[in-house]
This record gives sequence, structure tokens and C-alpha cells, in this order.
Amino acid sequence: MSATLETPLEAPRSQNPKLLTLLLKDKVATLAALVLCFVFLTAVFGPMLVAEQAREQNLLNANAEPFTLDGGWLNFLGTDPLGRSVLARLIVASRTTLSVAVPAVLLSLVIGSLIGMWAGYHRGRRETVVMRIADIILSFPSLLMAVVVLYIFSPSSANLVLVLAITRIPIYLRTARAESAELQSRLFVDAARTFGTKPTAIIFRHVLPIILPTLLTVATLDFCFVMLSESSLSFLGIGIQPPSVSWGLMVAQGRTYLQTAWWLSFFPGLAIVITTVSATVLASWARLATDPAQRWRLTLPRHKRGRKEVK
Amino acid sequence: MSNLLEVNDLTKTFDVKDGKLKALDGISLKLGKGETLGLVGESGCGKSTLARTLLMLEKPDAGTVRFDGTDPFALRGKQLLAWRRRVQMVFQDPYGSLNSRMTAGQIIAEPWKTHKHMYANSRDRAARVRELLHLVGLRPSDADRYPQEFSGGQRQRLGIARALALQPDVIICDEPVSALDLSVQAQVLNLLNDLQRQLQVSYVFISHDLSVVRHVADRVAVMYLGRVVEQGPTEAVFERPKHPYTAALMSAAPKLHQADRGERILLKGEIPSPLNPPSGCRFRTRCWKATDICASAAPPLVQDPESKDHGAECHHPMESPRQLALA
Amino acid sequence: MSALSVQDLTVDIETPNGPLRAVNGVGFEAEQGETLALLGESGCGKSMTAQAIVGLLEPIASVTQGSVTLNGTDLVKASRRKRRQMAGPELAIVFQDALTALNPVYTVGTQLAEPFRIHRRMSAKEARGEAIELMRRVGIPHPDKRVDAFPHQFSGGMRQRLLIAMAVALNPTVLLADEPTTALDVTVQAQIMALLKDLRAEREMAVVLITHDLALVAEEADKVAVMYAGHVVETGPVSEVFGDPGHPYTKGLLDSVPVHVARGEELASIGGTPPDLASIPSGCVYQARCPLARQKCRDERPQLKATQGQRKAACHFTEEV
Amino acid sequence: MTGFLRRRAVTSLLPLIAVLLGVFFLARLTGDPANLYLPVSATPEQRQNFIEANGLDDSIWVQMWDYLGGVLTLDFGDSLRTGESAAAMALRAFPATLQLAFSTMLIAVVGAVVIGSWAAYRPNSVADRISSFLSMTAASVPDFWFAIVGVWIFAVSLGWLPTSGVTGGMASWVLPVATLVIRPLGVLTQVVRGAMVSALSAPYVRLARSKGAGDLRVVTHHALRNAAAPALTVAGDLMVGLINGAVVVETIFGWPGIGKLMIDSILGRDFAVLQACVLLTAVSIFVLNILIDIGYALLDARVREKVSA
Amino acid sequence: NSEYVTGGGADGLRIVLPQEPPTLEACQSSLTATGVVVRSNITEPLLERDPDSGELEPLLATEWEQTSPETWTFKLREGVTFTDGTPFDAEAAAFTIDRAVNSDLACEVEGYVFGDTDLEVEAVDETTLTVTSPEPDPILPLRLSFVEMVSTKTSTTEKVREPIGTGPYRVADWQAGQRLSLESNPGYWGEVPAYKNVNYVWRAEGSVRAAMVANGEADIATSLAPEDGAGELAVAYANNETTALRMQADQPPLDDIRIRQAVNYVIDRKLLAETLFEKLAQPAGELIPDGIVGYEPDEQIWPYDAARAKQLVDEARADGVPVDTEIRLIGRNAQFPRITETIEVIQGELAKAGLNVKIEMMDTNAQLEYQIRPFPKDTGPYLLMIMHGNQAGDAAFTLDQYMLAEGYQSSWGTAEFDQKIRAAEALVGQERQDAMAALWQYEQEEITQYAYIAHMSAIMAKSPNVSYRPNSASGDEMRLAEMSPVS
Ligand SMILES: Nc1ncnc2c1ncn2[C@@H]1O[C@H](COP(=O)(O)OP(=O)(O)OP(=O)(O)O)[C@@H](O)[C@H]1O
Ligand SMILES: Nc1ncnc2c1ncn2[C@@H]1O[C@H](COP(=O)(O)OP(=O)(O)OP(=O)(O)O)[C@@H](O)[C@H]1O
Ligand SMILES: [Mg+2]
Ligand SMILES: [Mg+2]
Repeated sequence: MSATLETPLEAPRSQNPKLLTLLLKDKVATLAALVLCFVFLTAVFGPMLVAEQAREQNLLNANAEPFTLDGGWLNFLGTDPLGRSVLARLIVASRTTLSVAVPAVLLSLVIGSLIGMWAGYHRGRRETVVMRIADIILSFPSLLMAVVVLYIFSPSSANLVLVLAITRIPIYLRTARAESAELQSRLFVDAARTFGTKPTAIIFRHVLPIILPTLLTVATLDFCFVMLSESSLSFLGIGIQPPSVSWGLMVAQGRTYLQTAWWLSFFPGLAIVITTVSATVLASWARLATDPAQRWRLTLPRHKRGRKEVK
Repeated sequence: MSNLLEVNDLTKTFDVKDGKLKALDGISLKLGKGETLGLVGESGCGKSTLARTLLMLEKPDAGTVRFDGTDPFALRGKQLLAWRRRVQMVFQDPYGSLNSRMTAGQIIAEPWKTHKHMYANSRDRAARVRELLHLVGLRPSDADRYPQEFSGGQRQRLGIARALALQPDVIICDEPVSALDLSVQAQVLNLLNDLQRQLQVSYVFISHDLSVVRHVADRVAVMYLGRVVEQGPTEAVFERPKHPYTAALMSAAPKLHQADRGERILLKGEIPSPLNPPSGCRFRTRCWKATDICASAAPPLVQDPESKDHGAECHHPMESPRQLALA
Repeated sequence: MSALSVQDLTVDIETPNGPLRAVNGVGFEAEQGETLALLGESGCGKSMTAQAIVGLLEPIASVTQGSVTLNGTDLVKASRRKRRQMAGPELAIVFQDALTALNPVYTVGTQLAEPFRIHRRMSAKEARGEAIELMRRVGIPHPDKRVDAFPHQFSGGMRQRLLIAMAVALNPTVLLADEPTTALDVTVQAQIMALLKDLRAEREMAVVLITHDLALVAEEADKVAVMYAGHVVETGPVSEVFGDPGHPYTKGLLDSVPVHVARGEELASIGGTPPDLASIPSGCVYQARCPLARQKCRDERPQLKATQGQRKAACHFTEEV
Repeated sequence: MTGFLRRRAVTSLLPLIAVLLGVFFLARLTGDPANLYLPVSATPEQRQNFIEANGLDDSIWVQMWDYLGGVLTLDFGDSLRTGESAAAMALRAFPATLQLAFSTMLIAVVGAVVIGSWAAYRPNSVADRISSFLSMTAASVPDFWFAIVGVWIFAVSLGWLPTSGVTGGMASWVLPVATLVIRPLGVLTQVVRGAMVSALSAPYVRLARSKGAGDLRVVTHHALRNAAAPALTVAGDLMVGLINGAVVVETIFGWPGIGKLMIDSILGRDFAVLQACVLLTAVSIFVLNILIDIGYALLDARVREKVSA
Repeated sequence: NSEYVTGGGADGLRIVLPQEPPTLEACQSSLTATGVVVRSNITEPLLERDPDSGELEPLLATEWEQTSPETWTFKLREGVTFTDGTPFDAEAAAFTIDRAVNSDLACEVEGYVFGDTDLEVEAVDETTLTVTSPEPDPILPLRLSFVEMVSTKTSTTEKVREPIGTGPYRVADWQAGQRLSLESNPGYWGEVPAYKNVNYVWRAEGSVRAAMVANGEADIATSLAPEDGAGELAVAYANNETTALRMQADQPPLDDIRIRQAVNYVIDRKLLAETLFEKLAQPAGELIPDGIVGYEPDEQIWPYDAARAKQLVDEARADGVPVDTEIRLIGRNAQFPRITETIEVIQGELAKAGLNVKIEMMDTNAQLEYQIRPFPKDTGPYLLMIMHGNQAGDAAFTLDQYMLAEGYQSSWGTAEFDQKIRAAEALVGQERQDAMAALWQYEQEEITQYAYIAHMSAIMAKSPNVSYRPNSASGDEMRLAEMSPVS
């Protein structure tokens, strides 16, 4: 066609550096990713290596102090009141912890966001009903729900996941609904409608990718919340049941020993903190990295990122 | 010319805070195959609303839309999808109508995700995306860039490329070139023109740049406050505007050459609120020719004696273009 | 001495693939009481230039070179404090994305009063009075009532006027207006242009008007600077430049205007696309699209040099245009 | 606005009833409290008597009606554990919880706004990174851990504060509030920072700067109010958690609040008290939600219009 | 830093308990949380048992004798009045016993000490009271030592929250949820107690209770665990409590005695007592500790023999016993310090012996369903951790509840064993002691319903300013009158 002109054919320029390259440029985020990988690998493979040692009781070596190699490297982080290696238990606990927290967060994230996006996209009555349901769950004392479910169905990991997931659904529901309600009035959504795109497809193509980073940020905060809730349930005696062990349970059980054997609750607490801080750091990095409008921030030398004005 | 699109007495009311806002108040238009209908009018007069209603993004309160003899609002399923392919839109706002998380390539290819049959494989699609980018004067490498890395004009071109992706029969262009610079504007207009010649595409062309409308449109409709106040073949309307508003609009446009500059009619005051439009003639509050009758009676349709298709709703139609000078 | 003098202004954008030079050695001057139009293809760096002048570039971009002299002060070197003091009373800008620029949570009255509160330290009541006066000045009906309304309650045209009012509140020496009417229709555009003209005359402002509407430039501006791919390629009085362009790009632009071309007929346009900022060729930036291009253009970048009278052009073969 | 309030109140009624019924049925799933309150030797007759006396023998539907009827007349029955009126117990505990919740929220919000804005003002500066790290950590440490460590450090080792209780004057507030405030402060700081970062890059901020507005004015005047809505949402959620009772803190510090009462009545199968507590908290949460909606409206005129439409 | 007083003046004593008394109703005082405040402080019984010697001593009754096999006659103290001014006489005593034992109030004390027997009470004259039981009851006076005397003005149809008694203290101020203040009874018949005011507060967390004493906010803190950090201030004392595992023998594989023996073999009682219980417990071979009638000093304690246990399980497996069936190991949260740890140790050992054991920690109500008849159905086999404290000083209380086939807290038994128990309970004096002591051996060999673990101790923290020596009853009955300031 004559109206268009010859454009020199050029090799497509890589405009979007690979996420990994971008990640490696950010030392803190890289560190966070490494920590999470480490935690994840520990949770997957660790228990195979030290399951036996984590169970091995030795009442004669109870509450041994940490940071000496006298009791072998396994006892480097001390022992618990039953003389078990705190390190081995931390490793075994990582699997339980993640296998409760991750599914709980994912479940509430998926259910809450799907319903929330659906309600927000369609607005009207559907939205009202969904919001009121969220209100109900939110104002329902979650502890009661926990006690009841765990009472009736026994406190297994699966039930714990269920309880935690249900009580956290409204958070995602509300976030997703609010954002989706705003997005459905955007022009690019209208554009998609003019192609005949189905609402579900629009939700997945236009709404989800935009609110996903927000949801992920909420999810990392929640990841932490879920671990702490699990710990609080253990505090009340209805969490993970021994001999299974989770970080939350270790903190809760160790709290009574805070003056006599601080390491019992300190190390699992530290594990929770490190994991959630890493998750949060990585999530906020991902939020920038997946947003084309913000991504540049990650590519700048650090000192420049924040500048608002030119000097 | 058979009418591809026919709109009769279309009315659209929005419920807003303090009452009902009549954005469209009895609009009747027709568009033939391979024809371009120019739609001009002041900001907020309902042009975009009309476009959105034609695309079934809004549901009209009354009136009918016929596309190739069928009512699109009654279509379902496959037929609806087929209709969707045939009618496309270029949105007014190049900032809001592109999803900032998708690359230009993804944006242009998006319609094919719904209309899967159009291109068999991803290679064909990629090739077609490059072709479309080329068509609107962007580089193939731009396919990997995100909308915010483009300037306003470049974005608008992406919107046009996306509308072309489905090879539609009708494109409703809502201010497609107002964000473009002249050279690119010329390219885009040429492009639209070529498509029309080769593929018989029809356009509804919304713009407030009269020189552009004059260049592209076969027929022109002038809107004011939700109503078409003047309508006719382009030349007729431009040469012999009947409605004072049309005349004012034309005089307000800046002219490149000194010779074209006439006396400018500067309209006074703001557009009245569409919530309670003036009684009688809705232009009377800003019209320098208004008399008492304008307030009491709705203006009649006055035909242009020289062109049967050209008419305006006015109590005091303009007699000759020179009358402008008297204003 | 000119009110605003921009010399060799260079702006780089940091991108994942290294820096891009969006504005490259731009220079122009604006005189008191005059309008200078900054013209150019979309994406050529007009907005960047304006933002660099007022020192409000997006964090991604930064001025790497050049000077911006306003009333004898170099803004690029000035302290943040100094700049802040000058922003408003001496230098004002109307941004391109004006329709979203008003703060949605405050009444327009509060926002209009802000310059007075900041620079004149007026009481809230006094400043409000000034705000009403400004609204009246830019022709907003019933200003004493509308002063307490929120931005979203105004139409686009009115919001644009509010922004202009805010910019001229303290009688700045220089006003930068970045496409102040692109979002508006012609009747409103005419009103706003008339308003700007009045203010300019009344307050002896220098106005830098950014637009790509040649007709608007022809009607409103005294001088014009034409930009292409981050460079100023031609400057001079509007009538002279438009009458007899000294750069092939200016000529190309003028030829693209769709007047006096029959319907359906091909419009003239400049072939090709502007160069990618990441790979600007050495030599003339316009070479790829220039009908006059030859070896010299590929080897050597033409400098902006005086041709006749006040005019300057950056072309090796100005005479041939 | 009043119309909005009325509508909100009406639409809140159904969820409120749903919560009450939910608590009613769920509580009854946790088993019969007879073992707790009857002597081990209780004969079947005594059990029967106990069950009848407490109305546990009627069909669950009859019980439900009685319960709902009681709610309407504000009669929640008596506590099994103490024999007192359940409503009185709940009403006595609630102020303690509210005091704790309000002071915690006040500190958390003020702290988060100050720290969050400061961090957002220069994203990625050293100050920002430190405060981000601290707020993330704060958000992820178990509260009972802080509580116990706090008691030993500040009460026992340093002797600055009382360990627990409500009778030690202002000083006795310090540890419970400090324990409670840590997590909300951490969470809110992150939220405020995020919202402020985007508010500070909004076009209106650039406009304000073009008017010569200084840093402080830009932050406090232009960005903060725009960033307030998301913070308000999160603060509301956190407040809901606090109103539902800070069980752990109340337990450790012997704070006679509703959280402790609720958990005690759950563990004690003291249904009447539990129901009274839940009604009280649920109503306050609905009121809180309405207040938050009013907050949105006060912050932003656009919401105000939507609300009154 | 003792400026943060939890109430009371300079002459006030401050005690921190693990929980608030749900009520002060005197007939509920066999509930630990109620009794620890009420008994012998606010109200008094007719006689009281010396925790050390086990002898009954006169209190509101000065003399008593068995006047017929079924009837006991009590001579009451004169000149005693209740704090509401009503006199204490035989009428009042009869009223109290009727109210606590024969009424429909379902008092805790009724079940705890009297089973379902009703008593016939008669006020012969002002100071003479006769009590008749349907069957001859040699320990009726001991049982009556649990009945706290209350004023005749007390309601008979409802339990009351604050009792009117004759004790050295009366309730001054009860701010529910926060604190309970007692003040000395000005009209007390006996010696005036050393402290004029006593303030109780409650904190659930042991380390906080310990910290309060360390910080000078409280003078006495009860129910501490070794790790709570009371340090020098900690005082340990035997508290009559014995822990044990109850084994449900109605479900395989626990119906096989070899499995129950295996459970007994894997519990290393000595090691537990020395390490986990920090030497504050004694390995147990029976459900009652020293000092209780029926205690068998030469108790046979199961040796720790993991190999034997495994062998027994294997044998059972070979005989087709479904030893792989999941066995639930049920415990009650916070029943005693380190209960979870104890249960984990046992679970670990049982797993090594080849049994499939799953721990379930429950809240009190849920656990009680398993502990007290009627038991839940379809539970599968389970081991229940129990802790029994015989406050009465006579094994009969224990035997009735834990050993009889139909005992309230016993899951099963045999007719033969029941007969032996009944016979022993009918005896008095040394005969009674010997007959009862012999039962433990029998139970372990023939029945094996229990795996006894340890006789426990309690820890309290006590400020150096208070002079008090806790005894085995202190956990249930903390006599304020025995406390005095160190001068
Ligand atoms: N969803 C809506 N709800 C309420 N009012 C609306 C809605 N959409 C449009 N309007 C109103 O309808 C009228 C017509 O709007 P429309 O966008 O069609 O104008 P336009 O002619 O396209 O103007 P412009 O030239 O500025 O694009 C305006 O007054 C507008 O405020
Ligand atoms: N975030 C970014 N990343 C990469 N390039 C950018 C970015 N922002 C702007 N640019 C580029 O900078 C150049 C100058 O942009 P500028 O906004 O100054 O153009 P303009 O002349 O104002 O155009 P218009 O008339 O369309 O507004 C453009 O080519 C644009 O593509
Ligand atoms: Mg429009
Ligand atoms: Mg621009």
C-alpha cells in the first residue's frame, strides 16, 4: 500500500531484558530469592536427610546450649527439652510450615481473587452479595471457626489449611473486587469487548495480570499472617499436633522456655522472619519487574531510583 | 449505495447523581458500504456515546440499529461473534485504551485470541502483526515495546492497527488523528483511504478537526448536545452551512493560510448542562441569532434547496456563508 | 535580553538497554510578550524539553548537559530552593496530561489558591479571593460558587482553563504550554487561545507553545522552533519559516496539511519513520527520510546555523529546500 | 449521606444475622458442656436436668428461635461458668478491648504515616531500606514472643514497667500496646509507603511542584490524602482483628478484654457468653465498616457523590 | 520497683493465680480454681484434714463419733457466726450439707466425694448434728471435710457467686476479670490472720506469673513450671497429683494385655522424673502418692525395657492382633507442665516398639468427654493421659472412680476386682490400709488398665517477704491464715 513506507527491516531489539537478568541486578532481591530457594529446597529434601535425627530423643542432653559443636553439628543450634536437635527440627518443620502456609495462602488467594474479580467485573447484585459474604467471614471470630473445625475434624494439616484459607478469603476478595470494578470501566476492557471477548477471558487477560502484583503483595503479607496464626493456634493448643512440628509450633512451645532456653523459640521465630521478609522483598521486586511502567526503576543504579527531580 | 448501517431515533440516557442525562436524544444516521460519515461536534455532545452504542458497549433506551438489515442487539453466540469481527472501533483516548501490561505486539494480536480462526499459527500472527505495524508507520521492533514507551501519537497508531487486525467492514474512528502530528496524520488518513478503496470499508469518522473531516468524509453530521443539528453531503455542509453552530465551528478552526482566515465567531459561554438542555432550540443560549421563538418551539428541519440530502434543524438558518461576517 | 534562553539542552532517559538521548543539544530563545511555538512530530522530545526546563522530568530522565537561563539565573545549576522560589512567580508550565493533573481530592479553589499561599504567604481567605478572581479572569461562570467544586465536576475545557489560570496566577515571566488544547474541540480551543493571547499582552509574558497543529502555530505564534528526533532543526519567525521553509522536514510537514486536497486523493506525507532514539545515525538525523540526502549528510551532522535574518536551520543544503 | 447510612445499616442486617446464626450453630458443634459443669458422678437424670435447665434439649431450631428472640430483647441468657448474665460479662470486657484497640491503632497509624511517607519520599534510599526491613520484620514476629521478652526485659530486668495487669496506671498500658502495635505498624508502614510512592509520582504532584510547593507540602498536602484510602482499608482490617480481641496479648497481660473472654467461653463451651461477645464485636465491626466508608467519602469527593447517588 | 501494686495497702498480700475463679460458690470448692480461694479462707468445713499427717482435725466441729454403723454424730463449735451475722449452729450445718449433697444444684463436691449417695442430716440441738448414710461409711467425716459451711440465707435453688462463710476472710471487692480482694473477717472466731487484705489476680502465662513475683508485683504465684523462670523464688512441693495413661481395653489392639504391658515397659519413669520433670516428680507404680490411706510403699515400678516391649508387640502381631491400628494418644492442653513433651516422649517410645500412635491434644471439654462417663462411641483405641489428685487422703476416692469397672473415670474392669475393692473399702484401720495397698499389685498384673507415670510436684514462687510453707494440699486449698510477713 502506498500510504505506508518502507521501514528498514531490522532485527528486533531486545526491549525487555529477561526477568532473571533483571533479578541479578538487584542484590537484595537476589538474596531474597536465594533464601526462598534455600527454604524451599530444605523443605523438600531436608526432611529426608534429618527426619531421624529430628525424632531422636535424648532426655539426658535436654536444652543443650547452642553454638557449640560439642554435641555434633546437628546440635549446633542447641537441643530442645527432649534433647532433640533444634536444627534438625527446624529443617523438618520447614516442610510442615510451608505445606500449611503455602496451600492456605494459595487457596485463599485463588478462591478470593477469582470470586472478587468476577464480582467486581459484573458489578450489581453479584457484587453486593459477595461483599456481604466477605463481611460475614471478616466479622466472624476466626478463632471460633478454628476451634470448631479442628474440634470436629481433628487438627490435621489439611484442616488447618482449610480454616486458615477460609478466614483469609475476604482479604483477597475485597482487594480483587475493588480493583476489578475499577478496571472493568477502562477503555482497553471496552476494546476487548468490541472484539467479542467473553467476560471470563477478559478477566484473565486484562484484569488478572494488572491486579496480580497487588494480590501477590497481599499474599506475602498474608503468608506471614498465616504462619503467625498457625503459631497462635499452637499457643492455644489447637495447631499442628506433635510429633509433627512446624515453626509456629516450635515458637509456641518454646515460649515458656524463653528465660531458660531462649533458642527454642528464637530460631524458629527467626526462620519465620527471614522467610517472610524474603518473600516480601521478592514480591515487591516482582511487582516492579512485572510492571512495564515501573520496571525501569530496577535497571537504574540504586541511588538514582528515588530521585524525583533533576539536580 | 445500499445502507450498511442505519440508525433510527437512537436515545441513550445515563442515570447520574442529580437526575437523568440525555446523552443521545433521537439520533438518526445512515452509512453506506464503502462510505465515510464524518461526525463533528463540541466536546461532550455525545459523539463517543453514539460510537459506544453502535458497538453495543452501551444499550440504547430507544431507537433501532440495523446492520446489514439485522439488529445486532438481538444477536447471540456465533452470529454475535461474527458481527463483532465486522465492526471495530478506534478509541479516542490512546492512553486508556491500551493495556499497559501488554506489548504492542500482544495488543495488536489480542483480537485473534477471540477470533481464533483468523490466523492458523503464531508465526502467521507474528508476521501479520509486523505487517500491521508497518501499515501504521511503526517499526516491527516496536512490537516488543510497551504502550508507555510510545508517545501519544504512536499509541494512537497502535489502536488503529488493532482495529485493522480483524479486517472489519465498518470502523468507528473516535478522534483517530487528533493526537497525531500532521505527517503521521496524513499517513493514517491515506491508509484509511486505501483500505476503503480496496476493501470497501466504511467509516464513522468522529473528529473536531474540520479540515480532516472535510478531507475524508462523504457525508457529515454535526452534533450539538445529543442531537444531530445538521446533516448532509460534505461539500454541501461545508460550502453552505445552514445551522449557526456549524458555521461557528467552522470559523473557530485555525487556518494555516492567512487567506483562509475569516472573521472568527467566538461562541460565548459554556455548553449548557445536558442534564437540563435549553427548551426549544438547544443552541439558543449561545446563538447570536436567537429570538424568542427559539426558546419556545423545537426548530424544524430545513432542507437545503440545492441538495435534497442536506438539512438542518434551525429557526433561523444561515442564508449564505458570507453571513458569518455579520456576526 | 530574551526572557528564556535554552542552550545545548540534553536529556537522557535511562532504559534497561542503556541511556537514550531524547533531547539532544536543543537551543532556542523566547522574548518577552512573544509566543514561541515548539513544533515537531509526536515523540520528537517536545514534552521532555519543557519538563527539563521546569526541572520536573520523570525520574527516569535527567538533564546531562546544557543551560536554561531565566532572568539571568541558570536553572540547571540552581539549587532546589532557588528553583522552588522561581516556580510560579517566574516560570510556569501547563502540562500535556492536563486533564488528570488536578488533585482529585481538593477543591479547585484550594488548588488555585496554592501559589498565593506558597509564594505570597496569603491567608486562606485572601488566597481564596484571589482564586475566585482568577477563575473569573479565565471566564468560568459563577466563580464564587464554583470555587468550592472538585475537579471532576468540571468539563475538560474548564479544567484546562483552571490549569492555565493556576499557571499565570503569579504573572510568570515565562509560560510553557504543552499542547494545551489538543484534548479540546475547536470552539473551546479558540476560547483558550484568545485567553492566552490576552494574558500574554496584559502581563508581558513569554509563552512557549508546544503543539503539532501547524495552523494553530500560524495563527498564534511569533516565532517557531521545529524539532526532529531530539534536535532543533529550524527556527525563525513563523511567517518566514512557513512561507519558505529552510529545512526539508519543515517543508514535509507543511506539505502534509490536508487543505486544498480533494477528497479521496492521496495526502502528501513524509516517507519513512523517525529514527529509533537508540540508534540515531551519525550525520544528519533526518537523512533517512530526506529527499536531498547525500553522502555529506551521512558523514556530518549539520549544525543549527543562521541562514538569513533571525532564521536558523540545521541542514547542509538549506538553499535547495 | 443519611440515605447511604440507612442503606448500609439495612444491608448490614442480614450479614449480622448470618454471623449470629453461624456462631450459634458452630458453637453447638463443639460438644455438650455437661462434662465441664457437672460433677463426674452426674447421673443420667442430673445430666438431663442440666441439659433441660440450659435449654439444650429442645430441637436446635427451637433453641435458635429462643436465642434470636433473646437477642431482640437483649437477653443472652446466663453464663454456665460464672452464672452471671452473659451480656453483662461481654459488656464489661468490651471497653478494655476497645481501649487497647484504639490506642494501638492510633499509634500504628500515626507511626506508619510518618515512617511510610518518609520512606516513600526517597524510595530506595538507605532510610527507606532500613524502615522497610524493620517494618517487614515487625510484621512477621509472633506477638507472644515480643510480649514475653518485653516482660522480662522491661519489667523484670529493667524494672521500668509493670509486668501485666490494668491497675498500674498508664505504665501498665505500655507493654500490651507496644506488643500489639508492632504488627499493625509494620503492615501499615508498608502499605503507606507503597501508596505514597505511587501518589508521589502522580501528575498532580508534578503540578504542585510546578507551583513551587516544597517537599513537606507535597508530601503532607498533596500525596498523603490521595494515599490515605488504601491505608484506611488495611487499617480497617487490622482494627477488625483488634476488635475481635487480641487473645494472645490479653491472655499474657491479664487484660480483661473480649478476646480472652471469647476464647475462655469457647473452651468452656459457654455458649451464651460467646454469643453475646460475638454479637457485640460483630455489631462494632459493622459500625467500623460504615465509619470506614464515611472515611473514604470524607477523603474524596468523588466517593461522596457515588455514595449519595 | 514495687510501686506497681496489684491492689491492697501495705498490709496486703498479693497472690497471682493461673485463672480467675469462675465462681466462689462454696459447694463448687472441689474445683481447684474455686477451692484455692474459698476453702478455709472464706468458708470452713466441720473438720479439716492435716495434709502432712492425714489426720482429721476439728474446725467447726469439735468432736465426732460413729454412733451407729451408718450414723455419725458431730459436736459443733459454739459462738461462731457467719459474716452476715447469722449464727453457725447445727441448723446451718444441716442446711449446708443438704444443699451441697442432697439438692438438685449438682454441686461439684457432691460428685467428687459423695458419689450418688444422699445423706440424712439432722440437727439434734443447737450444737449437735447427726449424719446418716444409707450404707455404713467409715470415712464419712473425711468426706464431710469437703463441705464448706455457708449461711442459711444462701439460696437453695441457685448457686451463688459469693459465699457467706465463717472463715478468717470475707470477700471485699470482686472486680470480675481484674482482681478479687478479700479482707479479714472482723468477727472471726479464731486467731486473727496476719494479713488484713489479700488480693488475687490471675495471669494465664506461667512466665508472667513468675515475673510478677520477681518484679515485686505479687507475693505468691502458683502453678509454675520449672522453666517459668522463678529462679531463687521457686518453692517446689509434692501436690498429691499422679499422672498416668489410661488404656481402653475394649478395642484391639489394646484389648490384648501384651500391648498394654508393652506400653508400661516403654515408659522410662525414672528418666522422665529426673530430666523432663527436673527431679520434681517420683516414678509411680500406683495412682496415689505417699500420705494417702492405701498407699503401697513397696510399689512395684515397671522397669524400662524397650526390647521387651517390642518383643511383646511382635508376639501379639504374630498372633494376629492388629497392632498396626492407629492408637490415639489423647492429652489435655496445659494439664501439667510439660505435658506435651511427656506425651511426645511416650509416643516416640511406642513408635519404636512398633505401635502406630497419633497424638491428639485437646481442650478440657473435649478431653473430658473421653475421661468421664458416658464415653463417646466409635473412638477407636485410645490412650488417655490423666492426672489424678487425691485430695481426700483415702484411696477409696481413687478406687471408686478409677478402678471400679463402672467407675466414673474408669473405662473397664472386672467383677472380681470390683469385689476386692468393695471389700477393702468396708474395712477400717490397718486392715483397710493393707487391703487397699494390695489392690495396686493386682491391678497391674491382672487388669493393666493404667500405665502409671509419676507422682508430681508443684512449684510456686514466693516473695522473700512472705513466710509460708506449702503442703500437698496447697494447690486446692491455700490457707491464707498460714501466711505471715517475714519481720
Ligand atoms: N457512563 C456515563 N455516565 C454518565 N454520563 C456519561 C457517561 N458517558 C458519557 N456521559 C455524558 O454524556 C455526554 C456525552 O459524552 P461523550 O463522551 O459521548 O461526548 P463526546 O461528544 O464524545 O465528547 P468529546 O469530544 O469530549 O470526546 C457527556 O455529557 C458525558 O458527560
Ligand atoms: N519511559 C520511556 N521509555 C522509553 N522511551 C521513552 C519513555 N518516555 C518517553 N520516551 C521517548 O522519549 C521521546 C520523547 O517523548 P516526548 O514525550 O517528549 O514526545 P513529544 O514530542 O512530547 O510527543 P507528543 O507530541 O506525542 O506528546 C519519545 O520518542 C518517547 O518514545
Ligand atoms: Mg468523545
Ligand atoms: Mg508531548
